[in-house]
Amino acid sequence: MLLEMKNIAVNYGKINAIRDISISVPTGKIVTIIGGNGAGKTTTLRAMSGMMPITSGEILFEGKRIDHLPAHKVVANGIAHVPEGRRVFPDMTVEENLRTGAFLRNDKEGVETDLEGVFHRFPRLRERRTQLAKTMSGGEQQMLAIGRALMSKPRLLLMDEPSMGLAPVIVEEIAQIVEEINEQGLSVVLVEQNAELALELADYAYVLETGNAALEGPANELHDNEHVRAAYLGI
Amino acid sequence: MTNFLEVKDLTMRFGGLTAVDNLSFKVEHGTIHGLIGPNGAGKTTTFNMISGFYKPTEGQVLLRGEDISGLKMHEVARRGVVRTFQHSTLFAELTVLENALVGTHMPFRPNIFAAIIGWDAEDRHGAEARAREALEFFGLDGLLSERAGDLSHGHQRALGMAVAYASHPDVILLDEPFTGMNPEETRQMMDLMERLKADGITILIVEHDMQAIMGLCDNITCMSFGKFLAEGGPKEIRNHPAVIEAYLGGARHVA
Amino acid sequence: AGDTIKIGFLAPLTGAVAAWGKPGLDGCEIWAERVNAAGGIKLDDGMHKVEFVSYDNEYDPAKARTGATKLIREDGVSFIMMLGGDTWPGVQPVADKTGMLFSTLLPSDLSPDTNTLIAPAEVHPIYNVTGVEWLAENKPDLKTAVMCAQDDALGLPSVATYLAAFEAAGIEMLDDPLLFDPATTDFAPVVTRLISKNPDIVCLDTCYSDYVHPIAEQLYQQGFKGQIISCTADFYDQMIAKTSEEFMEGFIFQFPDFDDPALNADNINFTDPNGFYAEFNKRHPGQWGAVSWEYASIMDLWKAAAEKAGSSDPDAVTTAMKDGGKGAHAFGDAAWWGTELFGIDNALVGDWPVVAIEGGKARIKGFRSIPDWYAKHGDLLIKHMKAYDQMWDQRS
Amino acid sequence: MLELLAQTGLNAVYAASYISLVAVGLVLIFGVMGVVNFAHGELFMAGAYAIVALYAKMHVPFFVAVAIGLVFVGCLGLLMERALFRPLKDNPLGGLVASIGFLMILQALAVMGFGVRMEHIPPVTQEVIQFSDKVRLPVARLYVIVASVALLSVLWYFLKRTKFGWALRASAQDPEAAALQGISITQTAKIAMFIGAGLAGIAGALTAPLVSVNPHMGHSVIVTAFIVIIVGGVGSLEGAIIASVAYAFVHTFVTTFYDGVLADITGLCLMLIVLIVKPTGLFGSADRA
Amino acid sequence: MPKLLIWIAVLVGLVLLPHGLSFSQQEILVFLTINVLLVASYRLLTLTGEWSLGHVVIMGVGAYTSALLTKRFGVYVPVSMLLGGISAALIAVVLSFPLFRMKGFYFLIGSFAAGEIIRLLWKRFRDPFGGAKGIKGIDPMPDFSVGFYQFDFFEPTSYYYFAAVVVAVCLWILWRIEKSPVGLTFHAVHWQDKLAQASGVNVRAYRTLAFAIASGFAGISGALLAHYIGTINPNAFDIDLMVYVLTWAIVGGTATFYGPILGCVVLTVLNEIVLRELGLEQMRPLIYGAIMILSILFLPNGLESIVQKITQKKAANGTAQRSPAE
Ligand SMILES: Nc1ncnc2c1ncn2[C@@H]1O[C@H](COP(=O)(O)OP(=O)(O)OP(=O)(O)O)[C@@H](O)[C@H]1O
Ligand SMILES: Nc1ncnc2c1ncn2[C@@H]1O[C@H](COP(=O)(O)OP(=O)(O)OP(=O)(O)O)[C@@H](O)[C@H]1O
Ligand SMILES: [Mg+2]
Ligand SMILES: [Mg+2]
Repeated sequence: MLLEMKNIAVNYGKINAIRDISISVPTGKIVTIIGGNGAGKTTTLRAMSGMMPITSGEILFEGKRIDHLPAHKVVANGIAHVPEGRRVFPDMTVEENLRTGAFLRNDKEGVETDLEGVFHRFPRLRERRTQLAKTMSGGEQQMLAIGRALMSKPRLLLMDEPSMGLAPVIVEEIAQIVEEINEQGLSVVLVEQNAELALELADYAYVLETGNAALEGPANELHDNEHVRAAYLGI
Repeated sequence: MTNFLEVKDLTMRFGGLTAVDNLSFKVEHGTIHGLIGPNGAGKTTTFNMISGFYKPTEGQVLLRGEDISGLKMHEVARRGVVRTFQHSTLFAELTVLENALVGTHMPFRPNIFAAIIGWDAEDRHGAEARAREALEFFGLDGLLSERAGDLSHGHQRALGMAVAYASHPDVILLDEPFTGMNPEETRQMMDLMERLKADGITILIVEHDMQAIMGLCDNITCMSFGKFLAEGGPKEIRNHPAVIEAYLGGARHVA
Repeated sequence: AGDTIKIGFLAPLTGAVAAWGKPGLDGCEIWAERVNAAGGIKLDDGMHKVEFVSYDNEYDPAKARTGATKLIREDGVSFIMMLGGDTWPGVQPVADKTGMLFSTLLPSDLSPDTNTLIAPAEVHPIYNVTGVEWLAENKPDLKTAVMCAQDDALGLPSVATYLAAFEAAGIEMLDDPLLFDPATTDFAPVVTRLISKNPDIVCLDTCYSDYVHPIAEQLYQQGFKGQIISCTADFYDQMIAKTSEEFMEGFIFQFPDFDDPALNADNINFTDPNGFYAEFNKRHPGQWGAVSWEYASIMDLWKAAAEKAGSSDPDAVTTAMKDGGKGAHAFGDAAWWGTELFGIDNALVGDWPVVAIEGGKARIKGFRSIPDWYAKHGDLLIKHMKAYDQMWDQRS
Repeated sequence: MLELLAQTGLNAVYAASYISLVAVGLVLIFGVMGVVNFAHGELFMAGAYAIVALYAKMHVPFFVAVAIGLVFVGCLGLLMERALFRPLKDNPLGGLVASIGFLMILQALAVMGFGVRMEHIPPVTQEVIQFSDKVRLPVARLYVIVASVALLSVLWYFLKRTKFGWALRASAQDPEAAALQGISITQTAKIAMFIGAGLAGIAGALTAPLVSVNPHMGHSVIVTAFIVIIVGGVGSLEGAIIASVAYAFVHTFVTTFYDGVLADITGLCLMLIVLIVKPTGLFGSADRA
Repeated sequence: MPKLLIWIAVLVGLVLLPHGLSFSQQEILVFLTINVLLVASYRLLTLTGEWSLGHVVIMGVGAYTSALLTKRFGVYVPVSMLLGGISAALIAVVLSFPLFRMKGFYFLIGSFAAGEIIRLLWKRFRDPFGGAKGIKGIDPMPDFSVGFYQFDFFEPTSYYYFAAVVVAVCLWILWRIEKSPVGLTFHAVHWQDKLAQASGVNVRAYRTLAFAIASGFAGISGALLAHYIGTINPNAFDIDLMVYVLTWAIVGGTATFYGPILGCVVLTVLNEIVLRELGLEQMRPLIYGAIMILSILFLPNGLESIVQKITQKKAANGTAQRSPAE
């Protein structure tokens, strides 16, 4: 197991955002979390990357506890997070944003190669490498946020609704990226509203409902599950 | 009525970058019109120009033949063109009802002197009735005194539209109303839009969810790199080679 | 022994103007200890101890009004000493209603509207004429001058006074007085402008020590070698340290150190100036200045009047104090004076010392009579005061 | 006349030097912490009092005293970060109020420790560089100029060329997103507060022998600093430095050729004009919809 | 009817209040009453999300206008007070042209600069403003009798009754405005000016309106002050007082109408009465600073949050956070 979350609960003030959730991410696999609005998907990811203090439970990364660590130390273990709402650095250029993603890396050449790789995947970003991030369009910022996460060369990638606001062609590109990096041995946790896409990409899936894990199982099994089909696939 | 809302030779430049380039299209009254295009094509920028948030570098926006380009946002709104925003933009600290009440600003323009001495009771009742009506329309009547910022994502999007609807608009501009919604919610929202249309409201919509666009729109304009690319009904657009090439792709994951 | 006599001290003790109040209160405490140790104040009904009741007015007229009310109506003081200035007009209605006797350090507060306000310690800025007069007599080859001042209620009347004094002495002003904002900290530009005219004399007006020091330092560093005249030179030893003994030699100002032997002369009415000075410096090292003794000197005057009247009643003390139109000023006999300038004879005016720095030490060069100067040149003073809107009837 | 211009120019360079030290510190704190540090002038004052205590009273060598002053005031900055700004990080107005409270405390402590009157500091050096009879630069002022240029250059390098600088910029723009890139935001906050406060402290320490040191000396400094960072565009270091130079020159020349009060009015009007023409200052940038 | 009973009790309390106080406390009560209006008007401005540092200078505009009108033209004092308020509002409208191009921190400092320029003008033009010394001998409110009560406006109690009635009327108007659709629009402009614009709100006009109304009431409070102490000068309206107003508002809390008023009353009583009575006169800045820090650390939502907890009633308008200064 690369990452293990055991019986996690998280509160915002008095509100229980998630109550008792356990999630395991095996090395080299893609795990997806689906669920309705406010089910707690974002909160779960935030707890994983240390952005949200947990109230109970424990989180292990490669067997080491990381739940008490501040976000920047969690990330240093090799976790990258594409946050909800993009959160690009507004007053940095596209290229600076991408380089910030490689903040903890010291291999200069590797960084240049990866930068080239991101530009290759998203030619738009190369065109606009000196444009300030805040003036980019919604979808362009989303590409930038994904590119930035890739720049840290993570072992585990957390993606919060990466397809949001992207044109269908780019959504395909994202799907391809996820598959490719997964082939290179990277593990991915994918949170998606586009459940169809998510279940197709993932190996294993969790369904959250109001702060609890309602269902879990291999992705293709859940894809055929009655309840999932009705509630999340719109079939 | 033809030439209800017309965009004519619209151009927007940011420094050396031309975000919208000589774009023209027409929106018929009482229809749902889609505006699609790859990321960064200039859709939001076009919206910003129509709604008066940006002043176009060149070109015109004609509403019933009147040039409204360059007017301030509230002036455009008072001519009946109301917009929502790409992200959930609400009065987060106000209650749901209060949000909708702000939406009734145009039909029931408050008067400060009347308000102080209490001679505006009629207007206040009218505004509240209208606000409740709009909230009910979007199924938010059970949440009147919730803080808007505490609502779930879907409810927030609905509230955003209720605020727009409360002002009796002629045209609503919707920027990606379906982001962050699951298929079920999307479908409910589509129904509401159909009802708006039945009410005689014209809708101009930007969205990347093809299921919604194709299901809703009477007419679709596709743009790319700031320029007009194609226009037509959902069928034509779905099969338009240039649109597929620039935007839809193999459409493996889109309905 | 009877009840303790309470004296009100209503001045800024905190905030930016505290330097004009706090050292005065410190001086008064020493004064009270000494008087009480000597038995107190002798009135008709016996000996009374004195005690100061202070109220921090933060240099705000509204708080001064509150403070005056408290001191009079709740604490039952017999006399109130104030710094004056901005705070006086707030207190004035209280003074008018209650008839309480008040003193101020700033005679520009005086007006015929209130006859219970006196300015017995100093007639700022009129005494500045004595320094200019002395200079003209003793260094007749100094012919030209320039001046700078902070643009506030203390600076402007002082500018008018110096202009009158220079005109009376036949010294030519090379430039209009240079006004600077009270918040100024860097004086290099001011000094550059001043000495660009190559004056014989640079006049620092009534600059506070926070300005006098950096200005003197800049004059030194920018190569000025002429005469300097200033109203005050508190901590002049530090100025010498920052410049040189040679540069400061002959610097003229108006406030002697109280260890000056000339103050032991018989005509001086301040009790034991040397001892007072030593005691103050022991308790509050580095805080001595004009304010330190002025409030205490007013108390000397008040005590004498109260003992003469045999009562601490404000009316009786006032009558005794102004008896015959004469009074005992710290620097000698003086007269109640001021109708032409203030509309009322409530300022105590007499001789004033001219002080020069010689060999690194302030020395009184002589006492000069302010009324004598005024008799000769009063019209000039009034002319310049009018030009700066400083006459009592010009104040809005 | 030429000499007068030259001397006034030198005066302006000195003014620009210490103003930019203070202003850059303020910008840095605002940028990273997101709070308006009203106590910045009092940090300047604390630097000056460090010199009073160490150099004037305890006779520590001047530059040693300056270095200690820098560290001392830097630590005051750390204290503010830990005790005030960190607990109030979601509450910028709260931070502002807390900094006002801190200002009052620092002033009161100075009064309690040193009295209300001005302090005296023996001159560090009385040497003067003479360019001509009327054009002179006191070496004590040269120290300030040199220190300012040196410190700001080092800071410039630090911010633009090192990872720390990168981290500061990132956490100024979005602290949470910065944490996700592996940047410790408490670390950057501490560094920013230390440097920002330290710069104010060293400006106070270096200029202490040249100005009147009193508990209220911070007031005029912070007013100037506010004007400068607004003209430059809040959050912009370049802007702060350029605006400091512009303000110092305008103020100095108007003082010398007209008068000091007019110079203040000119400075304020200049600022309003810049803001009317460009409401985000010279180097500030507007946000997108 | 318990609500009516409460209001009657409050009224009786306010009428009896000065009789339980010492003379100097009565004086403080007068200034407190005036400051309550000042801080309540400040809150109206903050409703639209802008924090100004020029508010007390605007108050000064009202004070100067009213003082000059009575002194120069013999205008009847209550009329000149009203005119003082109106002129403060007009000045605010003029200032709004440059200032409302700015937002957030820029507005904060821009308003400070505008205020400083006005103050420098007062100092610079000795005629008619009296320069740095300001104006003194301002006509007091003329005494009069209402049959059962003889007003002698030198007496703090009399002036307190007068000021309290004026302030109460002003507060009532401010309250009515806040609770009206106009007030709601102010809130809306604060939280999302873009969306408000899209709803047809002329944001610029509303911000100006709030600024003008707030300034008008500040002007009235200035006039009330001027005709009581009889003197005003530029220093009385400097940043120090502004900082107090700001801290009253924030320490009190700005989510409710009464929050800033509560802050003003509590902090004034602490600073002017409690600390002085305790003999800590010269320590006040130190203690006051500490109180400010502690209250903001431990009551981040202001003193009003205590009241809210006690009454267990959520205030009508968003209880939670205060506005960020952006
Ligand atoms: N900052 C916050 N303060 C208070 N409550 C919050 C906050 N953020 C989220 N919540 C609450 O926590 C719960 C879980 O929210 P979360 O954002 O994790 O849901 P989600 O599954 O990501 O939903 P979505 O699909 O809308 O993104 C919701 O009930 C939400 O209202
Ligand atoms: N203020 C600006 N300065 C410079 N470039 C800008 C600015 N605003 C927008 N752009 C650029 O203009 C182009 C059009 O942007 P716009 O936001 O209109 O795209 P969009 O079609 O809405 O895209 P998306 O679907 O991703 O939201 C983008 O490439 C964007 O980077
Ligand atoms: Mg989410
Ligand atoms: Mg867009």
